Amino acid sequence: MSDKKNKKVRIAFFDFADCEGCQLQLTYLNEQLVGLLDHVEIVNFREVISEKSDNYDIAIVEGSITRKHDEERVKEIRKNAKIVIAYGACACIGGVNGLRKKFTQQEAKDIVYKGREFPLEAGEPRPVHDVVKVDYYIHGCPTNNEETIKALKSILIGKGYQPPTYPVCVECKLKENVCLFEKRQVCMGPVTRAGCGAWCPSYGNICYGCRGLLDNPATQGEMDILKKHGYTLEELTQKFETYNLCRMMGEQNEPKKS
Amino acid sequence: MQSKTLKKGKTIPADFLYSPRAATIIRTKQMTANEKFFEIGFDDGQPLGQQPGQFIQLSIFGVGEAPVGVCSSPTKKDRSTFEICVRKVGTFTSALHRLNKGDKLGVRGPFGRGFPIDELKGNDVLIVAGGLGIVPLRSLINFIIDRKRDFGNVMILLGCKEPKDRLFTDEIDEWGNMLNISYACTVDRAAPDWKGNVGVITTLIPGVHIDKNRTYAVVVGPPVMYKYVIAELLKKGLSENQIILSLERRMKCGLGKCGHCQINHLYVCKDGPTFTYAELKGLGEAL
Amino acid sequence: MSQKNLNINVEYLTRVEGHGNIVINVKEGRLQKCELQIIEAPRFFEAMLRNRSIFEAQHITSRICGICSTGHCMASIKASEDAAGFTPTQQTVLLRKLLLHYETMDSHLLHAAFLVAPDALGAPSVLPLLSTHKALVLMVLGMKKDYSDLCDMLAGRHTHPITVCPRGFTKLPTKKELQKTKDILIQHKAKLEKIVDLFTTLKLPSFERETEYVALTHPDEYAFLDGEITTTDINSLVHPHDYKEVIHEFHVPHSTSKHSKNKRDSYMVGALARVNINFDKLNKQAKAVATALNFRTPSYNPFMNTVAQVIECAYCLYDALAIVDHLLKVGINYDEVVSSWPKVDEWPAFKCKARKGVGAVEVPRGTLIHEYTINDRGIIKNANCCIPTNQNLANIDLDMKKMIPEILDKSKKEITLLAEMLVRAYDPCISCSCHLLNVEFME
Amino acid sequence: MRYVSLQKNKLSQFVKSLQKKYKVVAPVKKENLFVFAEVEDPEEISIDYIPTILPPKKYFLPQHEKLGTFVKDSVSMAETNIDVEPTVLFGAHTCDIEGIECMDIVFHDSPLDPYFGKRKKSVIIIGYECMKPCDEYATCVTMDTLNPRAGYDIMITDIGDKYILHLNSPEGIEIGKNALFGKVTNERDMKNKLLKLREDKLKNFKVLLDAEYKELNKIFKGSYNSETWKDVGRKCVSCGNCTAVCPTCYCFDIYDDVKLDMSGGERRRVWDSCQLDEFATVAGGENFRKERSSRQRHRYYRKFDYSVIKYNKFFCVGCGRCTRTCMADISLIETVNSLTKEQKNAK
Ligand SMILES: Cc1cc2nc3c(=O)[nH]c(=O)nc-3n(C[C@H](O)[C@H](O)[C@H](O)COP(=O)(O)OP(=O)(O)OC[C@H]3O[C@@H](n4cnc5c(N)ncnc54)[C@H](O)[C@@H]3O)c2cc1C
Ligand code: SF4
Ligand code: SF4
Ligand code: SF4
Repeated sequence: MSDKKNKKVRIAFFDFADCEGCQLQLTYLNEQLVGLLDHVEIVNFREVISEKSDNYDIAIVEGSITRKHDEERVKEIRKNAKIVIAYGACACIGGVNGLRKKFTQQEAKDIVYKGREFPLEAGEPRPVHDVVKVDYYIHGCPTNNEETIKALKSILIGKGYQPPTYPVCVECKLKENVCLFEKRQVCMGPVTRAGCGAWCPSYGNICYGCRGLLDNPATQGEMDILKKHGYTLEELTQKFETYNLCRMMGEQNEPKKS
Repeated sequence: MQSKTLKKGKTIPADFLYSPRAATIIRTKQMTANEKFFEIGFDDGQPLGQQPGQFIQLSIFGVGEAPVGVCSSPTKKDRSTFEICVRKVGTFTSALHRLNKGDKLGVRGPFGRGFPIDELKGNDVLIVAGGLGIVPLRSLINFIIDRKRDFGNVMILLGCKEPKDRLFTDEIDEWGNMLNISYACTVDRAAPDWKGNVGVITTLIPGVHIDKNRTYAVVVGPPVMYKYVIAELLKKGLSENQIILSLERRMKCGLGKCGHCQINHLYVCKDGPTFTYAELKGLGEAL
Repeated sequence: MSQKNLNINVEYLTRVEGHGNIVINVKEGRLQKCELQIIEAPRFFEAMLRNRSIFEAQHITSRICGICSTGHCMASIKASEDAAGFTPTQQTVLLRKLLLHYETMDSHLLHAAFLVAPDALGAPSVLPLLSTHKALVLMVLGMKKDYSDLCDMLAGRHTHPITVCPRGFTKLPTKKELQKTKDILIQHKAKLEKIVDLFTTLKLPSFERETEYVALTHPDEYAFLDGEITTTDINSLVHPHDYKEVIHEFHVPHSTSKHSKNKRDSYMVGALARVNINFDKLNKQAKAVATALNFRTPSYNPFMNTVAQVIECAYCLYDALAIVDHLLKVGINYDEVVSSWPKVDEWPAFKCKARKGVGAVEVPRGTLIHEYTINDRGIIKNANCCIPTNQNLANIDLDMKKMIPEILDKSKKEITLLAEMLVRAYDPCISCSCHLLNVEFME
Repeated sequence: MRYVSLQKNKLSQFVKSLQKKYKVVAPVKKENLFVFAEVEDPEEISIDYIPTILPPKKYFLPQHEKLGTFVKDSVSMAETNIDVEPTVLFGAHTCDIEGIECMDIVFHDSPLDPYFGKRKKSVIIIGYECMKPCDEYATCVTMDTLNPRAGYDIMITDIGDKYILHLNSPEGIEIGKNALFGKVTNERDMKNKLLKLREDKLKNFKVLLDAEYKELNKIFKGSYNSETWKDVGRKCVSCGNCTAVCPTCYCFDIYDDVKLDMSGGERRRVWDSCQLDEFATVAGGENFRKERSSRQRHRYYRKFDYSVIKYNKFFCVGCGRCTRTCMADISLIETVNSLTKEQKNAK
């Protein structure tokens, strides 16, 4: 994958059901982006450029897959790309889109499209790996540029990228934040995969679990902690659900290391 | 107390402890689907100066480091090179497998405590190798062969999953032909054309004849193997001090600092990787 | 007029946020079909909000759209606070205004310089401009970087801000950070002038269609964060709670997306609507920009939306500076830091008002409204979000219907470009609108 | 001259004088807790503080530390610039000073870790003696780290009407020459006075551990298979907070960070934690401490047994941080007391 033949690696971006916030992160890269462009060529980035191409090495896929048509499109992308990277919470774990699964499709339609007589195509929100094979994951809602760069570099030099298997707390403590639990608040950090640099706790908010539950989360331990802090079981599950409902509803787990 | 005089932002040489020495791959050989053999020489021509059983930290910049045992003997004719054999299991090892003759890599070490050569001298040696365990043991075997008159009888027991997994097959036959060296091999499962033993390695032990008063057993293999082999060896009457093992743990620094390889109070990288069973017995995390 | 046949289908319209198609069908010189289709997957945010707490509503709704996340946050927080009966402090209001200004400037700048300017300069994207207008492109990139840094300081990040939540901020800027903010903003004065200069040289199409303009208005300020609804067709103020008096959502047979109208068949929201309605309330710097760019109210040219955006950039910059100066003078009260959720000792007994709350905010693309009905634990039982882009969809269609026949003598390529430019002029944000829009493929 | 005195209202002035020559790091408030941080204005210092979130070990073994740089296609590391400014660590408690001593032993144990060594040499340690317990988590009385013993350049003791500074190194003596300080004429008297003070202050400190210092190691020797570990393991969420905040936890990971243009990069180390799943996992997936209970046990044994075998020293300095920080309420005091009870009952 390296630039041995001095051929630039061609990267294409695609988005599905999502807010496009993760793609937007890349526009904040600036000088770094320029450095990266020495090695890669961006051939598809709908939000910024008009040209399109089907000839690419790496496909960075953002968003959850919902409708039949999207399914076909992502399969086509998989066919064209050597490497598929799921980019952002919606693509990696379903993210907030999963919340829709609290309702049946019909219920959701009734709530949002009351009085509509025309047909409406929707589908079950799914992380990308539920539809096609994913090679690497860049988690987060939104993704963190530092991690994105780290992952892209690692993938480009051929070592691949494995996101941390430890919880957000690890990064949080290294930053010497006052733990939210010590401020009488509750946090999802202990069961959430790190890699964001404890973004939210560093700014005084709780971790909402956007990077997905750990492979081996201490769910019982975290539940005990929350219960001790006066949360009911229902409120507690809600906390886990914000980003992780796709996984919690028993859809295919994120595959372990590739 | 020492005087404290350091100036701000002083540049210090990257310390040799953490900085690899430059080396070049002289020769490679694909041994099996997953194992590759490398002959490596330092660019400054210096010998590695290892003891059998010691290991090095290999380094590919940008990818990282990994510990590997040295599989050549310090008595090897061309002292300016050494040999390793690595199984592809993860990121680093995959990157290493992509390297070939002429490629450069970094080497730190040798590290750790090798096999207790001085104690083995003058005694019989029973070598028990499971799977990849033959790799570090090869350096001991070759050492013994080169210093044959220093040692008594040598028996080699080899075990692996399937016949195609056997490493150093050409050399093994040679070892078998050597005076005073006997060897037996077994596989866990085999195709019908396999003529050798079938079964786990422990099944070979009851059949070997050893003089329990003058035999050391040197055992290297996957973690699961040790418990059973040790039980068999104890049955043969060997004492805990006569059983020598080499352990594998996650490692980062190789210097007894980073903590990854710790087994109870022992650091595998510094106190080991070779231990006598007596040293490990009773340590909850060792075997 | 020519007897032309024309079939234009721009799939996956680029340089807008979200997925949209433009379909134009002309037969023998007569317009058969002309619409902007929204092909983004529906995401059902109103359903997702059901049974969630007001303390996470802004976190969830910010994910409606990455570009407009700050706007959604603000509308959501205001709806939550309105319902639950929390009143933000003066300091909180100022900081929220500041954040909203960053968002507006960043969004307008991106749109004006990177999405519209290439069209006006005849380039397919901003990348070729790197060689022709390198200094300017780099300057705008630098400004964008600054906005992202400013947002980082105040909100933790630009996309999906972290520190903003009902009742206040979870982290307050340090004095050093405020000082740095001021330094950055001061540098932007000169940079903005360069942008204005660029726009004096750009030629925007001269197309006009009179329509109704809708925006918030406020007696004391140019309305962004607070205000009541008004339009150019009515002479009264409508309380946000009564937004449905103005914003009538409806389904149309030719399109599967929800459109909005008031008295006419369509109306427009966004920078042009705001400047048309609230011109008086602009600060002098913004008015000067309006003069420099030949902007006269009322303007009926939708392409002038971009110019209105540049005018607003000036307003926001100088208003932001005033806010920062004020905060530096009075100092930040750090006791006002709030927790994003009630603390664990307050939580089991937490009670609030159970009623409906509405948050109406002017975000870059227009009036954004969130409406929540909550129970006394602050749990949302019903939610509705009214998205600016949606409100503009009917107006875009009608503009196209008027414009296409006027330009039929041009080549297909030119027509396509103009149609795209028209849609882009509205700066539509389709991710946003798609939380309730559908997909339909025209083959 | 080993002792000097300082008027109580002159502490800030003293810090100011230090700032002329050194970067001064001291305890400052962070929300409802404290951290060691560089101070610009001495007034920022909170000299009455409970142990900081992270111990001062971060100045000797930074969370992230560059080991060297490399350029593409070369295989050895280039010269590296480690940023060690002459620093004064001001206001360290005796327990933290003992923690630094523990780190010192590990990193000086052959082979000497060059980076730690360099940093250690560049920091002057000015301690501040505790006269009352920090909170209900500290066990410094039992761990015998309550009184200044060694490992500092200067120790500041509040003797009521003024501060007494014990100058314990050539650097300390040099600093003690400052005109701000008063003379202590009778050194022997002062020594006795301090001894008496230390005896007296003991009554302020509650003994929280049921075992005494000299019993502790024996209790651990018998507790390897205790049920207590299972209880602890059940609660633990493996967040790694306890090891990050521990003044004597020093495990680290090493990783390579490539530059964006791929022309080279850095090899760095970062704090690691034995509480994390991956810490003892090898390629292929075998984890030698898979259970949370075994990882917790490992942590405790590194404090109360393995370190005794290796260095003849407890590696718990009684600062109470691990208990304070643990969101799962795993308490060192409760754990050790539970082991103690088990052992005593067994007899
Ligand atoms: C003393 C010793 C001698 C060894 N000798 C050999 C040998 O001769 N041939 C051989 O093929 N393998 C040997 N190994 C195992 C070899 O080190 C691992 O297979 C290798 O580290 C896996 O690295 P990876 O990056 O490919 O795997 P990953 O799973 O990507 O591991 C990442 C990192 O974790 C550490 N790590 C992971 N597994 C191990 C492990 N088993 N041991 C130590 N560190 C690990 C390394 O630092 C590695 O770089 C030896 C291990 C030890 C401790
Ligand atoms: S604030 Fe959250 S992420 Fe940080 S240490 Fe505490 S629980 Fe972990
Ligand atoms: S702290 Fe939690 S919610 Fe915030 S970015 Fe990190 S993983 Fe996501
Ligand atoms: S701080 Fe507590 S929960 Fe976290 S790893 Fe340590 S003992 Fe476990």
